[in-house]
Amino acid sequence: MVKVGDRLLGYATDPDVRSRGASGGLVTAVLAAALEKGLVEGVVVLKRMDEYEAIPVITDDVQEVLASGGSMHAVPVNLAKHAVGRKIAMPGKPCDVRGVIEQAKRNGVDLESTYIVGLNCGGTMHPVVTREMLVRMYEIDPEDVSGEEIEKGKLIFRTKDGEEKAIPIDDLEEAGYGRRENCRYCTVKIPTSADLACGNWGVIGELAGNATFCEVMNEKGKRLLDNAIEAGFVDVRPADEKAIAIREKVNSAMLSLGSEWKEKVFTEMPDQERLSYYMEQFADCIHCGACKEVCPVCTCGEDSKCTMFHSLADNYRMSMYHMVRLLHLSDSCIGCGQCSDVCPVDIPVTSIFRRFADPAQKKRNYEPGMDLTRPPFLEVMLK
Amino acid sequence: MAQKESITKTEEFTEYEEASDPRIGVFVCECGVNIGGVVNCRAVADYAATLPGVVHSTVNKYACSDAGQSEIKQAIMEHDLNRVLVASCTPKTHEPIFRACVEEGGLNPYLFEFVNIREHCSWIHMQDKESATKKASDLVRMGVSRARLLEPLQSTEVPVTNKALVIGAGVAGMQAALDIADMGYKVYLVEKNPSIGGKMAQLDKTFPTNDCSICILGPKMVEVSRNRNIELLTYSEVEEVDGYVGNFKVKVRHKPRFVDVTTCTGCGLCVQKCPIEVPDFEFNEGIGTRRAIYVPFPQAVPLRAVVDRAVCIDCGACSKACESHSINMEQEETFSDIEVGVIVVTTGYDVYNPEPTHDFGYGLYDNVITGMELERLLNASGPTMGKLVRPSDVRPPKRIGFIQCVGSRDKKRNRYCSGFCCMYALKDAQLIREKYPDSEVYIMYMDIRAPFRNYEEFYDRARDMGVKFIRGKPGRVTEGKDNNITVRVEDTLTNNIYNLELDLLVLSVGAVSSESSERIRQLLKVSRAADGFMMEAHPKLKPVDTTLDGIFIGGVTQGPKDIPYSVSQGSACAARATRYLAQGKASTEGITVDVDVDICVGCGICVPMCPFQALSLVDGKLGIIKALCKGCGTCAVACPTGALQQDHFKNNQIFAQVRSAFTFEGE
Amino acid sequence: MTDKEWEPKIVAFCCNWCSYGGADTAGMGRFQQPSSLRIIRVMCSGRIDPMHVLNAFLEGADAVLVTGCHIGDCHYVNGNYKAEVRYRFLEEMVRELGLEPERLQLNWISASEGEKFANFVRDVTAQIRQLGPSPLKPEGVN
Amino acid sequence: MKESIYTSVCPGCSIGCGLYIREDDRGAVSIDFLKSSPVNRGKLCRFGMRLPHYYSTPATGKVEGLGSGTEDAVRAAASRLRGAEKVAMLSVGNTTCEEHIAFMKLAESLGTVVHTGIPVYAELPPECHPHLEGMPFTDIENAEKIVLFIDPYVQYPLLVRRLLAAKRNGAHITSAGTTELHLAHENRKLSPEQYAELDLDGNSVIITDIHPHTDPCHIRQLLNVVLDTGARLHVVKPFVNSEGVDRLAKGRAGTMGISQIMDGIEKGDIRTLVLLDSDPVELMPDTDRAVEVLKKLDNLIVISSRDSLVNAIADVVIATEHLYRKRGTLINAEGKLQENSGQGVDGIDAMSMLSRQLGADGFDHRQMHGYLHERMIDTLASENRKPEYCRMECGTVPAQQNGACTLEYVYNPFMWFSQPDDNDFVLLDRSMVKSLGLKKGGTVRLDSEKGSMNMRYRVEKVPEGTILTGRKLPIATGTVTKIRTEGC
Repeated sequence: MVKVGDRLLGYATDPDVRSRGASGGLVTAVLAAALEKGLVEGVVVLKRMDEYEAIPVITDDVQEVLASGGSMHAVPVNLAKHAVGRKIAMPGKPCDVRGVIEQAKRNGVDLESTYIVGLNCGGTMHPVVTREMLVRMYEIDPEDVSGEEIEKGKLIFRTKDGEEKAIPIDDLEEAGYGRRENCRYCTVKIPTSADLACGNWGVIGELAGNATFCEVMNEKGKRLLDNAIEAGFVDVRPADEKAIAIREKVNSAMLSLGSEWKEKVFTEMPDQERLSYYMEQFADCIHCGACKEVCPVCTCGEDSKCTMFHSLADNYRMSMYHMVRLLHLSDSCIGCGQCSDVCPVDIPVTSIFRRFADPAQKKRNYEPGMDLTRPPFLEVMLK
Repeated sequence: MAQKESITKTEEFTEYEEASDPRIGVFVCECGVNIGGVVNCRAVADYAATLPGVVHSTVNKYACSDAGQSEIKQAIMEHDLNRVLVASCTPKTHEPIFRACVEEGGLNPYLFEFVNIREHCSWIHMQDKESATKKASDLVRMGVSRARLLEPLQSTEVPVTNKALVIGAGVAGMQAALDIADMGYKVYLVEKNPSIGGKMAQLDKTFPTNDCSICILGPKMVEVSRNRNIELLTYSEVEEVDGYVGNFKVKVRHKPRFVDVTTCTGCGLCVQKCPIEVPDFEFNEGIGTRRAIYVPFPQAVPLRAVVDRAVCIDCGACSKACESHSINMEQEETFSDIEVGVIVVTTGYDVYNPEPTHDFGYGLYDNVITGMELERLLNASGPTMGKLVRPSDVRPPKRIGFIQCVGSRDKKRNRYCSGFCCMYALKDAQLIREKYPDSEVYIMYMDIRAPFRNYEEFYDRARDMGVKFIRGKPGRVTEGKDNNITVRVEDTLTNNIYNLELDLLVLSVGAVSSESSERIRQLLKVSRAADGFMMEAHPKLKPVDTTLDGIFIGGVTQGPKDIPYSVSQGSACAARATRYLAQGKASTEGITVDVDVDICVGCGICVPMCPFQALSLVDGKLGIIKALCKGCGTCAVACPTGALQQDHFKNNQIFAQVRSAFTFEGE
Repeated sequence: MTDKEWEPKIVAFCCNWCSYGGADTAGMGRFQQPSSLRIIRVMCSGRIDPMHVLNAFLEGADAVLVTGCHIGDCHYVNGNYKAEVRYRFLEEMVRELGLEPERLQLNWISASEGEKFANFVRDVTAQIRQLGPSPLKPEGVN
Repeated sequence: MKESIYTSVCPGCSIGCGLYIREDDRGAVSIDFLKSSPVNRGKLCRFGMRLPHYYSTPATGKVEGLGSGTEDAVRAAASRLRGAEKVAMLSVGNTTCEEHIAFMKLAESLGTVVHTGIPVYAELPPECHPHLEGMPFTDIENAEKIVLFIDPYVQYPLLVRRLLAAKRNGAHITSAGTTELHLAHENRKLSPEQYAELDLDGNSVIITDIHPHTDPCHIRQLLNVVLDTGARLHVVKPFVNSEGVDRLAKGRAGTMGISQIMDGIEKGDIRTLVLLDSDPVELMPDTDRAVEVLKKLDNLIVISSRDSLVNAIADVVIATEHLYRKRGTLINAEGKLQENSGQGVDGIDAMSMLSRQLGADGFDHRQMHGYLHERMIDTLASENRKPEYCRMECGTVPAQQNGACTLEYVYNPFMWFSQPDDNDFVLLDRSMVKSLGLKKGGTVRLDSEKGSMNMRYRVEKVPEGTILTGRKLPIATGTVTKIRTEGC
């Protein structure tokens, strides 16, 4: 029996799952066990489309769960909305987890019946950008790649014929490749608001590469892990001080890098320039609504106050659609970057949102998706 | 097929026409010259006629007059209007009138749109007729675009609990309670003090007849206590008020008297035995004393003792003395919940207190006192048995001066005139001259205000009785030898500067809104006027109504006034309030909120917004309790989907109004 | 209009019970004001949707005023308090947008404060005359 | 809880945006973003975002109005086609190459050809056809000068980001179309004589589109510019596989434009019409009129995956699966071959069955696919070919009767597939606002000989007297409709 707050090292008992999984297949096994033992009705698995892209799919087939497992770096999508209205267990990057929590605040997700296995995330990469990068920076044919990992600030690619090439992430990102922009300045690397917080940070020695560091964040996490152990799907052992220290070290290194990027991306703009900047950026908007569709904290359906302004009949100087979205969500924006990714006219929606969200959230010291405190704008606490 | 096709198409395109093809009638009111004198109403009406949806547009001299109204009803028939817009004064006063009018004309009252081109236009742009006219046209255009989108609403009727609550048993409150009771309805009369009577009970005589205040009030007090329909709740305070017109739920707190009112006879034996003696602030303005257990005053109703636990030492002397064993030190405060249909607020006032600012040396010099303190000194049943003495040496004063408008008509204190100070000063001056013919009485005033029957005569009588009037507000007040007061004052009529040496200086202090009134005001959410007193619904036409259905204000609660005026307001409140009780029903606001369940995603953001607990989630969708909804619409703002909308202030209505506030250049 | 000083268009959202009454009282008191104001009446300042405020700017408002009852005096318990919370948020947003802060103003005005209302309108109008037309005003609209 | 994911292409236009279609166990369809698609990085326009609606109405097999299975429908079709005369076949490119080839095979056995509905090809000499293809979008991003004869925001939104990229790379962008474009450096309405002023060269790209109602004259003039300046012509087309069907049709006898087909029906030159995922009712500007014309046919046979307007009046409807479920290949505007992940072959099988019943050979997907590859081996991105045609004279330019107002269609995916669209307004310019005395926030009344209606409008810099609409209006009589609104 594990306890809330336990920090453990774990891995799948099934050797096959363990070897296939990125780091010991713990996550896969925990999810499979949850399904097997009827803790949930379904599991969100990552269907690998190719080396650079995996897409979330819901299944109730334990075998499919065990067979799944794609590197999170290749999942530049947010999983939160897949939890809506379902009794499921899911893996999740910090932004996925935060998305689920925000959904819960808006009754989109019932946290009681939703289990989230959080995974540390240093950032994700956009498939197309990655392919370009491989050709331009690595001079590798994207089709030859057999594996990828991050080590000591370097991004390493392995080709099918066994050779490796490593380039410092900083260099890649200076050149406009590497992680998606929002990931670079992301402020949550360890998903502490999940039920279990897992990752390979702090896994060293002979376990490196085939075990996962796992922190039990709450009662649900305990239930989830106990269930997997009882089902005989996973083995765990306590993590030693060294492991814990290293995990913390990696985290803080990541965070400080993040704040540096923040400086770089969010340069001060004089008032009058700001207005024209925003006008210019939104002028190309074709009101497709994709940014709303993907937003993990938005719970509205097709009809909402923002989409009321989808008709371009009024030639406003600024898109009301975006103004309303900023109003409704800049207190809850988690900066997951989906909106920028899907924008057909390449409006940097995320960074614009962060320009509004960051100060607003700081001022009200509200960090969305980290606990169940309701967003300030949405929740006007009554005197 | 071709048929079907074109049909589906046209359906798809009907969205560009307004829902029900609107036929709007526009009536521009000249309001005599109030509007017509500034705004070119003809031009506005002609412009309105060009607006989409407007089928009839005309000018009225007085739209609200019978003629005006029948003209509107006429037009509704003739032009088969389905929307009516009146551009005249303010909806705050006239919307109900015109809603009724269009209803009589056969339209739903909510298909009426009001545009204010008087208060918001002609009266504030008198110098600039051109822009006033232009603005009036803009306002009408905005109104028309809103009118196009108006939807019919039904106001629901709610049953009325046929009981009334009167808060404050001063003379106004007693009058209101008696009248309502006499009309056959149950009344709860709540008084925070141990006895009813209010300020009037403290007065000696009353102007302009100089008859004894308590002698005329006493019988009324007894009448109140005897009236079967009145349930007297003395020494009690209203703690919570909930609900709405016809259905108020009120929580009343009964403070412990430590005396069993049912058995106590008010004989006073206990009082004699009580060893503790403290200054009597409750009734005698701190002049003279009372015991820890006391009967407020001889004519108190109910005539029962009360224990001041703050000073009582639990010696038990009183219980020993009491033959009816009415004293019970274990008594605790109790609460009772009452349900009423209407509420009358007559919480009264406080006498202005010159102490903190030491106006004219009050609080510094013993022989400077307030008018109310003088009342007690002159009162036969007062601490001095009616013997006028001055505080410093308890000797009768020879030279007495009054300073008027203390705390009133003063930018630094209160700007308003308290109305009754001149009269009570004249009264007291007369009483003093009567009792002590050898005394000199000076009244230092700015103006003497003596309206109403026999008041001016009363003023003359004071002159005839040798009261000396000095028109001027004193500058310096100092204390001389044996605590005499020297007042430096310029008579602005003669320009002589006097240094009056007085034995006693009386400050004619005015009225201020009391703390307890303010507490009640906030409980009831009645709005507050600039002077701090409660705000009536209309300064002339609804002097005792409030903006809240079923809540009425009377007496000094609404502003300083004398006894007859307070009494008539008490009766007025009774009359207004009883309308609801007599009808047994009240119609609630037709404007509430509605949710489109197809759009609602049940995010629940709106639920905590409602201060009236009207919203809740019912299996994933929003549910609304209409009776509780007061139609403020704040939840509609919180709703991210727009599924939740406020009737009559729907998003598209507001958008249309805003959009049409602007025009294309040269339009 | 040409020879006259440029008259901005200012949209004011007023609550039915206080600020709208304040505007009425200003009228009854004949407190003369510039003809720049266009009042949108709502039942409670709590009904003033930031969305409508922004929309007013985009439709061509040179300034938008959010007004209501004094805190504690709300006819609906605390609508004005909610209005303020929302307003503060909106204020920050408008600032970040780079719009001059003078163009969005909040004021609590009771039904008896006619003079205050009039002065408010005068002051804002003067400020906006200084600033000139709003950069968000659509072309060819006034 | 089971979901299936299909990798597919957006049917909105020939840009060929990649996307995922998600089907849950209840068969509900939703879209997901195929971020690894090099064409669009998974980004989608308004049309793409609304695909669940588009896919919400599958076709149902019918014979003379009564529902029927594929076999009965095929049998009925065969009996109608046997010995039918004056047969025309239309496939504009709303389905896979393989299905289109199968359709061509069918045409062979009926001794006719498949028309692609675009008149331009018939009007221009074959040696021009190679120049009516798209180019790799990256080439657009690297152009030095770009001239637009389209409104990318409305018509082909996924071109916008390519143009913005080009702009960042220093390209100078001119809009020669009817609307003013935010992304363009200059917006000028040019008459053909003025094209020279653009002084283009080999590093310039002209972007236009050709669709069933394109005026061939316009294309001729652009081809002349290409001839004179060596500028490259990038042609976008309205249907997901337009490029495929055009390349497949290459070298064959000129195919008919949709309007010519409708004329043919009116004249009686066409008595039987076979449609493959092509709906003249949707494609013609005047819906009601199109329906009337089609009713004149002896036989109207529809092979379709969607329950579109024409199905209701067809004699036979052979239903196939939705595009995203089909197994097959699509070619987009830049000449990319894109494979669907679906495995459906209903269409080919049905046509094979039909072919056999008409006494010809049957065929299957594998054959069709093989055939495609031998035909298409040379295709893909058309590099900058030397023009091998001579200057062309243009017919009479339709004279703009001045003073009069005209309602003009700006064709876009919503219009081609008559899908509901938020953009429920017309564009007109300030002078018209004045002359019509329009009120801000009001509507404009449009009167044509067909009737009248009110529309919301947006004020834009559009040519005087022109009213542009992005959606089909019931009062339209053609792509250009004379408007009798007062004040015009």
